[in-house]
Amino acid sequence: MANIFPRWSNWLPLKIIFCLLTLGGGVSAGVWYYLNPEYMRVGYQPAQPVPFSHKIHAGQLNMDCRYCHSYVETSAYSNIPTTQVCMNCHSQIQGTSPKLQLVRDSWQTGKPLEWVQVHKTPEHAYFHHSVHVNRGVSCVSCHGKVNEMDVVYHAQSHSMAWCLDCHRNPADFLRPVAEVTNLDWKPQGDKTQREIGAALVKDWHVNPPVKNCAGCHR
Amino acid sequence: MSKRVFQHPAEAQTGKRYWRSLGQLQDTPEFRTWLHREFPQGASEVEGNDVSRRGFLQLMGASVALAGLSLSACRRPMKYLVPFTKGVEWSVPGKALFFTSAMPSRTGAMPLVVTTFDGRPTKVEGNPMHPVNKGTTDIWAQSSVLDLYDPQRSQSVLSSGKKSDLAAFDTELAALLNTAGDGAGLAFLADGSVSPTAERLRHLILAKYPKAVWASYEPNGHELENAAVAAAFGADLEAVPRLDRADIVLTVDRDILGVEGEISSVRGFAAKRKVDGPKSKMNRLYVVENRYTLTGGMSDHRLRLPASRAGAFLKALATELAKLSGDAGLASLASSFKAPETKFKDKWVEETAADLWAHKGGALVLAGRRQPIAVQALSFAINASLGALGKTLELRKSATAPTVGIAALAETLKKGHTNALFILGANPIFNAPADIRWTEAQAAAKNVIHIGMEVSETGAKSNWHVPSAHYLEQWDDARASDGSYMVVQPVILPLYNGVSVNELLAKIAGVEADPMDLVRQTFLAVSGKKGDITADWVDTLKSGYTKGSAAKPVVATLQAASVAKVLAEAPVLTGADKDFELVFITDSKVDDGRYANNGWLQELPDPVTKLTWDNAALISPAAATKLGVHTGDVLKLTVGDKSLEIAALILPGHADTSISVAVGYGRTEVGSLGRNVGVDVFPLLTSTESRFRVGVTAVKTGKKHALAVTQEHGALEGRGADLTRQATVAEWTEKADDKTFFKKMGIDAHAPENFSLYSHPPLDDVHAWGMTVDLNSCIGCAACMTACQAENNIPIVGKEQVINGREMHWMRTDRYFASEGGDVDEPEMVSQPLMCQQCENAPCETVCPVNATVHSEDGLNVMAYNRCIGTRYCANNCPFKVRRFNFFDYNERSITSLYRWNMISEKGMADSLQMQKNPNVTVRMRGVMEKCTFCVQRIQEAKIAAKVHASDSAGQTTQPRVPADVFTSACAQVCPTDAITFGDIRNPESKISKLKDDQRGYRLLEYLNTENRVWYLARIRNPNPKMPDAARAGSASKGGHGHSEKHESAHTPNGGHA
Amino acid sequence: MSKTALSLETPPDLKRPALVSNDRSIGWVSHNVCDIVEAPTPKWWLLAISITSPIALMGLICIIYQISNGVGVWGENHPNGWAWDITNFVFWIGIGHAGTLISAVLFLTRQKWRTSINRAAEAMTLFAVICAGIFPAIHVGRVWYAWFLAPIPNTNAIWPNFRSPLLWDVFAVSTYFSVSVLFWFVGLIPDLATLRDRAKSKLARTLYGIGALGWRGGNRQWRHYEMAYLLLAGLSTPLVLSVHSIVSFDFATSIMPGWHTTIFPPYFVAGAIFGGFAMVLTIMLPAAKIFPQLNDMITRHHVDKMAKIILLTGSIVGYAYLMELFVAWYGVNKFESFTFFTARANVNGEGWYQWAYWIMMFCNVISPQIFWFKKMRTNYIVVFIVCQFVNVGMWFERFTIIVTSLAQDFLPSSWGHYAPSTTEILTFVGTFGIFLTLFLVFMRFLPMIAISEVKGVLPEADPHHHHPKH
Amino acid sequence: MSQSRKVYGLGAEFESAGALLTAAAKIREQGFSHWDVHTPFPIHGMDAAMGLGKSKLSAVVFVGGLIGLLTGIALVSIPSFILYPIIVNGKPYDWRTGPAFFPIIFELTVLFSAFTAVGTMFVFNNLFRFYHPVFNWDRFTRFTDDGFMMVIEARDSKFSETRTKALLEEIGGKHVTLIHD
Repeated sequence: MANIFPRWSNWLPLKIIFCLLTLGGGVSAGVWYYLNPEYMRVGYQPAQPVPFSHKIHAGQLNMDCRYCHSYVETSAYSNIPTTQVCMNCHSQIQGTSPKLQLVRDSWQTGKPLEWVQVHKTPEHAYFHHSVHVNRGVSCVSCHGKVNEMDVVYHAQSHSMAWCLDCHRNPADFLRPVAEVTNLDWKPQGDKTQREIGAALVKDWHVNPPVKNCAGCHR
Repeated sequence: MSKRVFQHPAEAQTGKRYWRSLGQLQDTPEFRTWLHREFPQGASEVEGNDVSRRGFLQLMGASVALAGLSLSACRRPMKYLVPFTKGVEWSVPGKALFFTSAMPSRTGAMPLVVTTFDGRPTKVEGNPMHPVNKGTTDIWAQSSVLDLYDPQRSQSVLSSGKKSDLAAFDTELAALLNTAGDGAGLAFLADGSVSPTAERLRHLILAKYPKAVWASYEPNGHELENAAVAAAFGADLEAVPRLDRADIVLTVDRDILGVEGEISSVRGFAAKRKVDGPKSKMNRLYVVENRYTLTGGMSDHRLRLPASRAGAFLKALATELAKLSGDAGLASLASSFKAPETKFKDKWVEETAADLWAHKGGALVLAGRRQPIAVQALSFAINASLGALGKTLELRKSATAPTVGIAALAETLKKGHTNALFILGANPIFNAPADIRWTEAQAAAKNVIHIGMEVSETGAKSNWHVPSAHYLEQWDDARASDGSYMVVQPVILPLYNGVSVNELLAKIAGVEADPMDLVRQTFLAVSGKKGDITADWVDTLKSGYTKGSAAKPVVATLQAASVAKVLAEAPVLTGADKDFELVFITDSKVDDGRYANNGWLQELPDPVTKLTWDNAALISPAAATKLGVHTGDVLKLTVGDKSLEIAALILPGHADTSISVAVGYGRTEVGSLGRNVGVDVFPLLTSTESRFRVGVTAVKTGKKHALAVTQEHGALEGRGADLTRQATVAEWTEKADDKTFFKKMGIDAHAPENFSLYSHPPLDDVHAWGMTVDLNSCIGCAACMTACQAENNIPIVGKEQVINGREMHWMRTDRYFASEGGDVDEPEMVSQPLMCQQCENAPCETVCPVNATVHSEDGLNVMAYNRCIGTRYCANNCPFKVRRFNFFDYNERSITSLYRWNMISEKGMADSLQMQKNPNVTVRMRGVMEKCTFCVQRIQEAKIAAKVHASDSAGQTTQPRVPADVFTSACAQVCPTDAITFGDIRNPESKISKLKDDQRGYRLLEYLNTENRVWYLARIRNPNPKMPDAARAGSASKGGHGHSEKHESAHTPNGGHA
Repeated sequence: MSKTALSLETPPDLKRPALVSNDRSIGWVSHNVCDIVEAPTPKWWLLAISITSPIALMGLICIIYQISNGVGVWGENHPNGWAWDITNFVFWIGIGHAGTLISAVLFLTRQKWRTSINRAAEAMTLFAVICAGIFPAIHVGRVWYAWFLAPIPNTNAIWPNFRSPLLWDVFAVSTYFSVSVLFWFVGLIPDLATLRDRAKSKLARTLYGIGALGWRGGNRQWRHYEMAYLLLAGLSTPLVLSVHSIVSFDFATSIMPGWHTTIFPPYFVAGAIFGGFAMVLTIMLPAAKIFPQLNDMITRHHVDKMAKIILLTGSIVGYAYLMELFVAWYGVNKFESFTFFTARANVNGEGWYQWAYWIMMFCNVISPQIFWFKKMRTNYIVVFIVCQFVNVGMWFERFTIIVTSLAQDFLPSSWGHYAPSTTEILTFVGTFGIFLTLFLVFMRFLPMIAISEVKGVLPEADPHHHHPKH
Repeated sequence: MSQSRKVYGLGAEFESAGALLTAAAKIREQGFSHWDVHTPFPIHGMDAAMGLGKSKLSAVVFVGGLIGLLTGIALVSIPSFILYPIIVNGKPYDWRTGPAFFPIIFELTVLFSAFTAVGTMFVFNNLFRFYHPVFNWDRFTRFTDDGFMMVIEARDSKFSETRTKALLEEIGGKHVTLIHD
């Protein structure tokens, strides 16, 4: 009897194996890249109901973050300013600008503004703003250069691994508490960030939870 | 959650401000932590409907699933941040605010501090400044928060069953009052917790309508006691036991440490029970009772006696005392009292009498509130002759003027002249004594207006039902059990448009004032001051009560004549010899049924029987053998022409000819949780001389009823010396210098020294958290369990799941019956709170395949819920079985739909219940293991507060450290006897760092080398050496085999499901 | 196996019963084994699979229900965090040991009689391991997060706990399954070639052809083939011992009285072989009845030998039981002795599961003792019955170990009874459906007997065997 | 098959294992190198008869096993000791807890070895080669039943259609056939 399979079938297995390897590699690479907060979160930039520009307020006008996010030093939560806060200035400045129509409506009707949330801590993680800003972690470390953003976007991945980067080496990120809201701060003089940070870690006895899951997960 | 919540009641803000300033002003540790305490994720700013913290794991699951479908789906679903339009004063998103308040109750209101997050009260704690409770509370206060958010509360005015509104009611009310004239046609029925303001309005009303009838009724109230006091000492007085002064206490059928005592009594007793060495003085407790109660559990000597024989016992005691004291008056009183002939354990009465007499002035005898007036009067006579009056037994004027009883009111109503009957909170149709036939009486009234938090059986049969506000929603005032005046502040606007009783009364009285002014006027009257009282008012709101307003004791002497009269006229108890007696006991959870729809309370195991979601006929093992029943067999109880069927529950230590049943179950007009739970025994209750009935016959019906008992096994199996270590004062004195006396008991006595091949990785945090539990002062009241449930968002699982053994309580109070030689008739009862022992070498950690439970540097066995995949291996390897697994999605599924296919059954939790959840604690989903974490959320908040406080201040020698004892765990905070102590064992100033090295300190299963962080302080018994049964004290820990085998059923009430 | 040129002379034949009776020829073997596959589908087979497959389906439905509603639909509770789930897992994984053991250990020890049973036994192993794998997979509360067990880098920077016996299980069971599959398939290659070359239909020829990987039976292939087979056998032997040892670590490394026992690994392995052989016989005996032509290959001698092994391992298990009791009595630990004498043996009437314990004792220790008698060892009926006892007994052994230790442990307050739920029972029944269905399919489409290996042990196969050619 | 196609070799069938064994010995003496015998089962002594040494497979598998071992060690130690050491059950995070890591290391070693063994066997045996000239000889497939075949390839230097055919017949080969590619 003759051969069951044609000649070319001898190469088939190799080809199949090759395809499978490529496919598998491709899939894992895709998962690795796309299902990663680095991709999923960073750059998330939803349109806001009111075209509020941090660039103008925090950048050009050089307003301090804490003017609006007033509780960041006392509360776990960095609050979104009330309409009241907007109106403090905008009852005088640009009182008629159509951009601010929603704000004025809200002020008159009492119906709150609905801002789209950009940075969201997972529900099982408890991030505490005040303990960070009071211990020399700058806004910029997590939120990026908001003072240069017209529309706020997600600047960092906010993944657990990312949190741990800082919790493991705080020296690379800490700065004097006074400079926390200064998003453009650079290490002063001849000192590097690491030297400054190391000094602060030593003086303040900084030891963020690393092994202690309960530090963030309760 | 509804937006209303965030509009803080304007009035409340004053309270807020003062309270807050008080925080800075009064620098007590509690306040410092409270002020420092903060929490993430201002719930107010995440959109109302988004309750993602509840369903967070599902969300994660969802996003993972979506990821597979399309990459765009990887972006998180759009969420909105909704800030206030105008900032709310004092409200900082994510920070707690605290208000003083008080929980009204017939036994004296509970002084409270209410925790609110973004305008939502989430937890109550005792008011640490109030002398009565010093920051502690009880199960009812703890679970009252759940009542507030109960989605099945009455939510609208009902006009003869149909939905109506307040306006309509007001016009109707006006019409009624116009025709009221002198009030001849008006009648009022109030419940026992009458506030001073209500009392004031009552007088105004009676002034306006002099002929109106005002009655009050509490099914578990003090009517008999008041009558007895009146007989013994004169009218409108009340007798206050001072256990904090008593060295020898004898309770006769009186659960003074349980449901028949106030928190002041409990704390007083505990104060006398605290010991720091064999030398320290300790009180002695004699208990005579028909069933095991918490009091009996704490007793040094216990006599098992049917309630109907309490009189006989007191008679015998009085006779003995009369002999010793030569008090002829007492002798004659005793002899004039005709009690059935009874035989007591030899020398029991004699020795007890001798001991009491020996401690003349420091002795106290208490008779049960259910006992006939004569018996209670006799007990007062005995106290008088023991010189207790003004010392261990104080008398004071009662705050409320006397009223007619419900029976009298029923008679009036039946005459049919009543035009309008106002029922204020009471629920007589359900819980009035059967023989007064209240239903007919109520029907005889032309208009019945019922105000209450739930429609209830009574509201359903009334022409008008008005939803009343929860005490956290209304301005009111109250008196603590020491009589001090407290203001009840609203911390949230009424969720369901409830009206406070005061507002209603004000309308009737024609008083025009807003609710706060009503209270302020009362305050003015109470303070007895003239002119501007703002300062005092402010001070009262600050501290939660008016200082120096406690009731003053009055000097009173025994009115022998009237007592003699009462005793002589007392009917002789007949039929007590044959059949059983039936004792109506106050339920330790739902009280008279008012808390029937509170899931926390329904699921809370009864401290003694460990029964949940039910009531049962408690009988002794001997009686069970006689009747041929086991736990779960349904009995038919017949007394007179009435009878009912109820499941039997065998309780060791119960009197053989006695049956005890808890009232308050079997409600029909109530939310779904409480409906038809248990059996209604009120039909057997009559307004007779006493709250027990004799001549009851019990027969086995052959039916079965599954009882949900959380502790299947009550015997110690000879492990008493390992688990619950005890010693008598004598034994302890002998070993006073032996540091290892309590540490080397049971298996630890001969187990070799532990040593490990490994060196423990450094637990190098500045803190090291630990806990001690003083078994000597723990009465086993289970308040800690409720506090834990409220603090840690612990779900309820329902009766069926409890039967399956899946209750979720993170901590439990174990209750053991044990005695040498396995005597089930008169065993000892030992309670032991058991929470996660936070082993330094935690066996649960190494077996977890995904590192979901690991150890923190400050010595906690922490649990990362979102990492857990639910293998349950950790729970298996836990020697204490304190880990709890979410077998179902208890937070997302109603307890009735657990077995319906997930994809087709409804999900989600009522908004109002979501509002109750503690935003600092993750709500766990199904398939996740959970456990006690020493309230790690409080620990973290405290650490964070310390770090924030430290900020960049230079020159710190260590890392920021939480000051000693500035905060504590929920269970330690609530504990009425301060038996639980939590703190930093590494901080030399902390209480615990000393307590844990106490000679009595020992750790469970030391030989396993788990290095527990929980120390138990051994229990010390103080028996009277002369007593016949002195030797039995502490026998539970003498290593004898717990119970005899043949009586296994006795402590395996739930043995049904193997 | 290859001998050197020097030893071309075979040793004088020992008086051993022929491995294949009636002096069958090489052709006869391939014909009769392949006949089973090539013959038209028999009625009984259709009947059987139409019974087993619905049962399997029911099992799957139960699993879906359990996953969608939660573990609560089972009977587990506090304190019994594990019960039927892990019992069934250990039960199946134990059965899954016989196949590899027969293939590997008997191969290394030159037990030629293995050749007629190893193929079916290996198939049985695979199917049993599949059933076993189901339970640990679905017993977790959140199956969809089971990938947390895999040590892959992730954005949480968290890794599994390599110290957890449960993770060891994951590695052990998956390794065991993979290696068994390889072992089985490698053995199949020459036989698939036989089927390929006998196949009539194009489809069959193609399919078997693909399976045979173009096998040409050249000696230059045989020598690598045999070396690979030898190495696989050498690897599987420690593997098969390790797997059940590791399963026993789930218990042995814990601190629960009744689990925390150093004797567990050998005791579990012996038990696995014990139960495995019982299951092999449970399947082979009916098969030999159904296919009379196999009777010359699966002879009484095979049954006799396997019965002997059951007797041996059964006695080892019995010894382990007694040793546990002895240690519990000899040691001073009251918790330990309570577990063994009260919770299990129930000498004083407070144990809850004594029935499970005594069923185990009778089935595993008493019943095999009948195999001391050759008459009994060679009586198929008796052997079959005893095997059923052993199957039952081994299940109850695991149940006893798991449930009694959890139900009544250190603190009496936390004691609790356990009762299985319907879903739980049906799931277990379902796995039997899966097991039998798979085996029926295997029976129908693959050679149940290792053709080339049997040929290899025929007298005719010996190059120096001379007898008249048929 | 058309005669135009090039010759692959000569095939002969022998009546028994013994006959094949002796024949193989003879062919080897003749110094052939590209030839093989195809049998239903491995014949004892055939390796020797054909002058084949021990298979190199085991050496490769050893390497495979070694890789497995190292992978296992890396897998358990790097995460537990370096990437994220966590306090678990009060055990130190270093090799003192080694025993706890052995099971996984062992399993991985076995796994890698097994896959290497099978993989290498496929390669050495040139399996997955579905088309092969020998199948063009219609009697060839009897080797899977009870045929004992010998095939001498044409590419062998000593090969010659006529002489080799004669040789095969001389040593007892039946049905000697020319196999075309």
